[in-house]
Amino acid sequence: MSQRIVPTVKKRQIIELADSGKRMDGRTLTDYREIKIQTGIVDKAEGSAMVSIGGTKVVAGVKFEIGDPFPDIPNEGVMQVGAEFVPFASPDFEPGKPDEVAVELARVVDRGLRESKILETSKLCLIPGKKVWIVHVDVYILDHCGNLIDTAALAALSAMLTATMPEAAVEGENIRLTGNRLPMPITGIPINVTLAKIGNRLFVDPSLEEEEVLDCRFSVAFKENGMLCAIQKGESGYFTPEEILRAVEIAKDKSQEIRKKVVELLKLNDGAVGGS
Amino acid sequence: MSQRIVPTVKKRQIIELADSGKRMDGRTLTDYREIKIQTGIVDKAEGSAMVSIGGTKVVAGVKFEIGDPFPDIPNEGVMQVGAEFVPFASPDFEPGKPDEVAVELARVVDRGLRESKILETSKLCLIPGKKVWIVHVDVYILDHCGNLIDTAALAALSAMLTATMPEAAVEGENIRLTGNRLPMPITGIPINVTLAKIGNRLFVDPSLEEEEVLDCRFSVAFKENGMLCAIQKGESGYFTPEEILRAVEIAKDKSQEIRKKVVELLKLNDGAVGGS
Amino acid sequence: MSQRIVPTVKKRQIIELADSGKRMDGRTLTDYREIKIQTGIVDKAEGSAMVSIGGTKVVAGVKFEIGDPFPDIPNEGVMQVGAEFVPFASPDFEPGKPDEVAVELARVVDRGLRESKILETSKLCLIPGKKVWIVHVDVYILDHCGNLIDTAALAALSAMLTATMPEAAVEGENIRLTGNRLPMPITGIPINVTLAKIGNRLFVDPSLEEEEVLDCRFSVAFKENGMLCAIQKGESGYFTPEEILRAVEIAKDKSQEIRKKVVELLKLNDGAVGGS
Amino acid sequence: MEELKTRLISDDGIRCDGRRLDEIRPIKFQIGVLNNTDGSAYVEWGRTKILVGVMGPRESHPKHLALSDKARVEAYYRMASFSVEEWKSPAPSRREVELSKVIREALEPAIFVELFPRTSIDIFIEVLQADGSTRCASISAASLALVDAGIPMRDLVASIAVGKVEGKLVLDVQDKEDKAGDSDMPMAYMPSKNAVTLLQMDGQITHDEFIQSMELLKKGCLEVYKKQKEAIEAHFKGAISNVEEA
Amino acid sequence: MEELKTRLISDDGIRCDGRRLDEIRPIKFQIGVLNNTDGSAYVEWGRTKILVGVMGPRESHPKHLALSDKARVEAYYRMASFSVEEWKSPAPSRREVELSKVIREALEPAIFVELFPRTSIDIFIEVLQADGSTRCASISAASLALVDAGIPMRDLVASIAVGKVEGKLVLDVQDKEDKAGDSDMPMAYMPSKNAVTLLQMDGQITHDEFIQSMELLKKGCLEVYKKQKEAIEAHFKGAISNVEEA
Amino acid sequence: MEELKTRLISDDGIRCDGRRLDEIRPIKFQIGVLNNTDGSAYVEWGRTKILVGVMGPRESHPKHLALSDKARVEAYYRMASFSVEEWKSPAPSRREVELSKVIREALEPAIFVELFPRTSIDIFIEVLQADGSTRCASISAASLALVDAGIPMRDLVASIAVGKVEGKLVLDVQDKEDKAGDSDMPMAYMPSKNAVTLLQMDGQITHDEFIQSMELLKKGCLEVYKKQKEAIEAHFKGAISNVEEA
Repeated sequence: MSQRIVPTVKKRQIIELADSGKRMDGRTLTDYREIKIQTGIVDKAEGSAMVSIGGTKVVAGVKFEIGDPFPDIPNEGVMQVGAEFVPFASPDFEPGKPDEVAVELARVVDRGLRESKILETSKLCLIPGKKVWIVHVDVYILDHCGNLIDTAALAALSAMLTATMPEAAVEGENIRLTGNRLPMPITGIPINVTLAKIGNRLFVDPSLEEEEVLDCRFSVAFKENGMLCAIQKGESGYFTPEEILRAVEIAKDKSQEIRKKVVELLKLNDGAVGGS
Repeated sequence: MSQRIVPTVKKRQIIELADSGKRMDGRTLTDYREIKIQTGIVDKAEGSAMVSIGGTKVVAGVKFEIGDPFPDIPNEGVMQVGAEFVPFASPDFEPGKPDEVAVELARVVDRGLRESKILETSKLCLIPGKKVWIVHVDVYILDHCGNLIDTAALAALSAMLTATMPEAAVEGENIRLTGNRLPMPITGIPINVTLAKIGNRLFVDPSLEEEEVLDCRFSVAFKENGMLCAIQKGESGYFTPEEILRAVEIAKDKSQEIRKKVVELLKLNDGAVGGS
Repeated sequence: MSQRIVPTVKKRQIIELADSGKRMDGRTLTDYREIKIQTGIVDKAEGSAMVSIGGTKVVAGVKFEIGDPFPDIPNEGVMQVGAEFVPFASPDFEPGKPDEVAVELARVVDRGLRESKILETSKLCLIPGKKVWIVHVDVYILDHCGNLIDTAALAALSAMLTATMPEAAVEGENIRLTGNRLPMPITGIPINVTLAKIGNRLFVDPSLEEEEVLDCRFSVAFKENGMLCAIQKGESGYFTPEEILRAVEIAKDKSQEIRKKVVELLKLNDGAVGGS
Repeated sequence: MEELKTRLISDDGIRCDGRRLDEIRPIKFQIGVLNNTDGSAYVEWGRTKILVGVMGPRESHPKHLALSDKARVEAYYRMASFSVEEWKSPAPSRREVELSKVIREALEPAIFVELFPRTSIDIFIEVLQADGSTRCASISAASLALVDAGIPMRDLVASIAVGKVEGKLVLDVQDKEDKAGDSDMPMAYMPSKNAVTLLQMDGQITHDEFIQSMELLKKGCLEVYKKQKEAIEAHFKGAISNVEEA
Repeated sequence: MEELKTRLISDDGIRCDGRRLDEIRPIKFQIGVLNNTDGSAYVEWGRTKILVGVMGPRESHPKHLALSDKARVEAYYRMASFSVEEWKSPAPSRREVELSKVIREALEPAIFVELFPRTSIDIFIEVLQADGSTRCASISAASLALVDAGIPMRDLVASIAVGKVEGKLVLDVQDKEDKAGDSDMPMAYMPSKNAVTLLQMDGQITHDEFIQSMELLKKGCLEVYKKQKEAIEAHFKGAISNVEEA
Repeated sequence: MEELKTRLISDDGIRCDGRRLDEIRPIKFQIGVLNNTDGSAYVEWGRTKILVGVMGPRESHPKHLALSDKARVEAYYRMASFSVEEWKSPAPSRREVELSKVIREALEPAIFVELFPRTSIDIFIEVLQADGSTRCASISAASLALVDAGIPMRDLVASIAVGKVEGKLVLDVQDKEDKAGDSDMPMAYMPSKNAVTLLQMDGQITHDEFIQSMELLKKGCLEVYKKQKEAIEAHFKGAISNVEEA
């Protein structure tokens, strides 16, 4: 049976330190850890990115596959987001265990991309009603040092933004790949920001030791135009409505800061992709 | 390890009481508990019914889906029966565990419907050899207080008898739903009757406490014309051939009694559906 | 937790006996146990064989099914090899447990057949790019007394060599079975030979008690022209390169001996099938 | 398809089912509806119909999952195969797995879990018919099932969703509004603790709309809360009159 | 398809394989055919071929499944992928799961399970070729494998099926008759105890036909029982002569 | 497809990527790259990219799998869904199951397992990009991850493959050569023990070619071994300079 004595002591320390605006690793309550983005690391994928936030590391890959459309949207391509926890990412992951945490992570990353409507799925149709491109976006958690959601969302986004798509020539019922690459039909840079509540304080970008003692978690994604496009409260604590309003305020600022960083790191032409 | 001391005492009581023709809940050996049928409770389904026998409660739903025919009967629709144990139905059900009891239940309910040939599957063909209606009949066990087979069979039957089917217009290879509803191509009211053997006595419609001490179980389905259309002996005891002949006699009478009740409760036009 | 005291004693005995060129069951180090092959035992299969090597017994069956080709080889049939451990074959097998040993066995048997290219898959095409024959070759381990790989490989081979294939008449998109049988498009008799290393000695065709104490295992398949067509080292010990060269020498001789036996037992026309 | 093109909100702010923008659907809770559970509840929420059964506190199984300092709470949200437009396979979907998790996390803060170390409390939810807001209806009904099981609670958890339809915020979205709408934002709330235990959002809203939504959600949760309390009162009055009859 | 239209029973009551209506197929039992089991048997029943191996009584695994007052009996009925007309996936089908259950329930009443508390007796059945009546053949052969394992039995369980083909009741249906026929009714029976341990029926028969079927089934089971006893005798004679040779 | 018809080896024995027949690809090992493992390594081997993490020795879970006289070693070889030409489902394929087994058997002889009874050593391998010889790269990198975990080793295990392409034996086959080639023969080897811990072969080669291949494989393994040692040296030099800096 799990023991919770150490976390209780740790929690007290974290809260006390926060009273003077500090954190165990020296950050302020609203600081992110260092963010690194490396794209194109898997050249067999149509897009890929290795992203780290502090010690947390996630790799994402984008692959195209020809498949069937959904019957209710016969002329649109399909985006499928998956999340896998590589067992070496944390001593707590067991190989092969289906995990609600992985399912939630995949679905939160999915919603951040999907609801912001950055992918023009109508441009992924090959033969209307019959064949479309399936875009697989898979994130692999390689190192878990806290804040998986933001890291995974950023990895998926970076892989998508730097992906290209295969050109297909459609003649009747036949689909032939020309070998050329086309730009991804993508616009926008939705950014997810996660905060943890510990005691009655909010911590941006929680570290693993903060996550071990948190009360609950709040994630919100913003589009470049300031629209909110996904929210997820997590874990078995609660927020007051006032705390949530405050969390959204903080996250809005942080999302702009990170978006700037992404534009810079990915050398995005600000006008072409997701002009803010 | 399971303990069987209480059941032994209970079994003796049940047998002694049966010697004077009585049961723990006041019934005679051939009485059913109260039967209730409520249809149309899930209006998103093509047919549905909530059936209770005493405290045992089962909900059944019928859904139509377009699918492929079996290669050996290319011009006939397909009926698929499933059974799910909702974990709140009994403290003994575990969520997600595949269970031979559920499989047996589904297959016995299936045989009762299938072998009585009440569904004219030839009327469920859309494009011969290519597309047919798949009729899903799923029973969900909501409360297990004994005699799941009869309750589930009655729920499935009631949902089927009160279902309608979608009208489809077939033009070449295209299938278009008109939005109209057609009557189900169904005739007949097969009724399943279950008896338990405890000691050397037969108990119609066993309750949960009777099931906990039974030697074995016998289920037989009768059509309205008196034909037997399915038999299943269950559990690890035995019947003498004479006991089985007697069980069939009793079940034949009970099946007529219950059929009358079904006709009455479902307000069936006795001539149109399953005239006896 | 597993105990290894008995094996240690047994291992010493086996090694000491081997010093005088003998084995527990009276064989020399290079003797196979008795090999028996019985074909056609399952006449519902297109080919079948029951093979025993000593007490180890494996049944293999070949079944034809119409299916889709792989996209990258659209005009070739598909061979699929499976291996199942029937739980009565050994007290150590548990029913339903997916097992890396079964997966390895199936893949080693598969490679022995596939890499020797005995099956002309181009003759298994029905409608180019659309429909081909899928040839299922399944081996069932019935009795495990050591050397499953050689026994399973021999069973699969014997079933394949004595199989016939259904004649199909293709008219446009329609495939009709004529009811006639055609010879299998097969040539060649690849033979797999397995040796165990115990101490620093090599034992051909290890028995179960030898397998329980072996350091490692070496399997190599030879074609009738002397080509090597598959190798698999197994278990957590090691060979020196010199031991491997010696094992290959021994296996080459043994493969010829066994091939002769197969030709004799299956009454193969040496010229038609796999002339050496 | 044609149906979706017709407007969902009339010029005088009346929705397709006759409700005002901030009006919730008819909600009917029933407590103590199952025989084999420690507590149960049934809810009809518009056309949405859900059964909830609670088992526990009881011995954890397998034992190594037990927690030394509190009860282990699990929720299992499942949809019947016939509960939705298209037949659904009974195998749990990823959506059902995620909803089970957020529903558990919405309910656990309300339970005095520290009173029952080493035990399990299992909340089984079966959606018989789904017409939008099934997670809200599940959480609200599960609160009542927990009360029925005699499990000490900090407060009831009331839950409702706000959507944005044709540019307007509407309370308690039904399926048709959800599919045609621009966003869906469910919240779970313990009024007496001012505690938000679930908050999710799909779609796109402005910061201002978010702030307004939070207000509307609180109002809606209070209405649900009122109905929950009425259901409890009715149930216990029934229980007392049963005692008197005996 | 054409084949099915030809009559399966001639005017003088001879079936398509030359048998009379109440005649069983050639049945050949063999006992003690496997090396790694506690008991085993093989049966060829017409074209049907089945191997049965028994392991136990042995320690239950996992332990919490053990029963305090008797042995836990499990049966595993499986069909080889090549045993039927169409290739069958090795994953157990729902039919195999149900048959495993009814076969276990047919055999358990014959075993003195109360002599072996806390142990398991596992009966593994592998159908190598299926040509009708595989459950009957499995039960009959498994009885012999249990005897071979030295497990004390109340009686042998003999099993056979009656079908209705072209309006006539026929004993021991083979596959072709089963598929074209109107019903299939397998029974398992311990003759010396007058105990029916399995009874199932698919299809449609009248009450009178049911009564006649029961008689025919008893007759058939007695014939199988005789062959079972002969197989035991032959096996133990063999065993004794082996001893004498040693 | 056209590409495959072009020759893979030029007249002067130069391969399609510019290598000589017995030349290995650029290999870059990195040790200690992960934060949550006991040991880790990353390898870029041509275009092949693999991460390995080692957990252990640690308590076996579940406990009944523990061995009384040695550590239990497990390897998990997995390919990322985007690591190959066609998207791959994350569910482990039969190929991944077999490779996990042979990789474990290639590494276990190098580990002093008898020093850690009742514990588990888990080796997790994630292939980020596959361009041939992934099992060789995995084994070679896993050796370094084991060293990084401080697990006592008899020797490093170095691994490489020989293929037969257009009639010639070539060292360290890449994907294009593997697919067009006639055979693939990977070996794992502990040079200081002269111990072959993995040997597999697909395809067809003569006995003479087999003997030559063994020589070529030993040569190749020695080159990999050299690179492994350099990586260790670089890593520990780094570690020492880190200490000095502190």
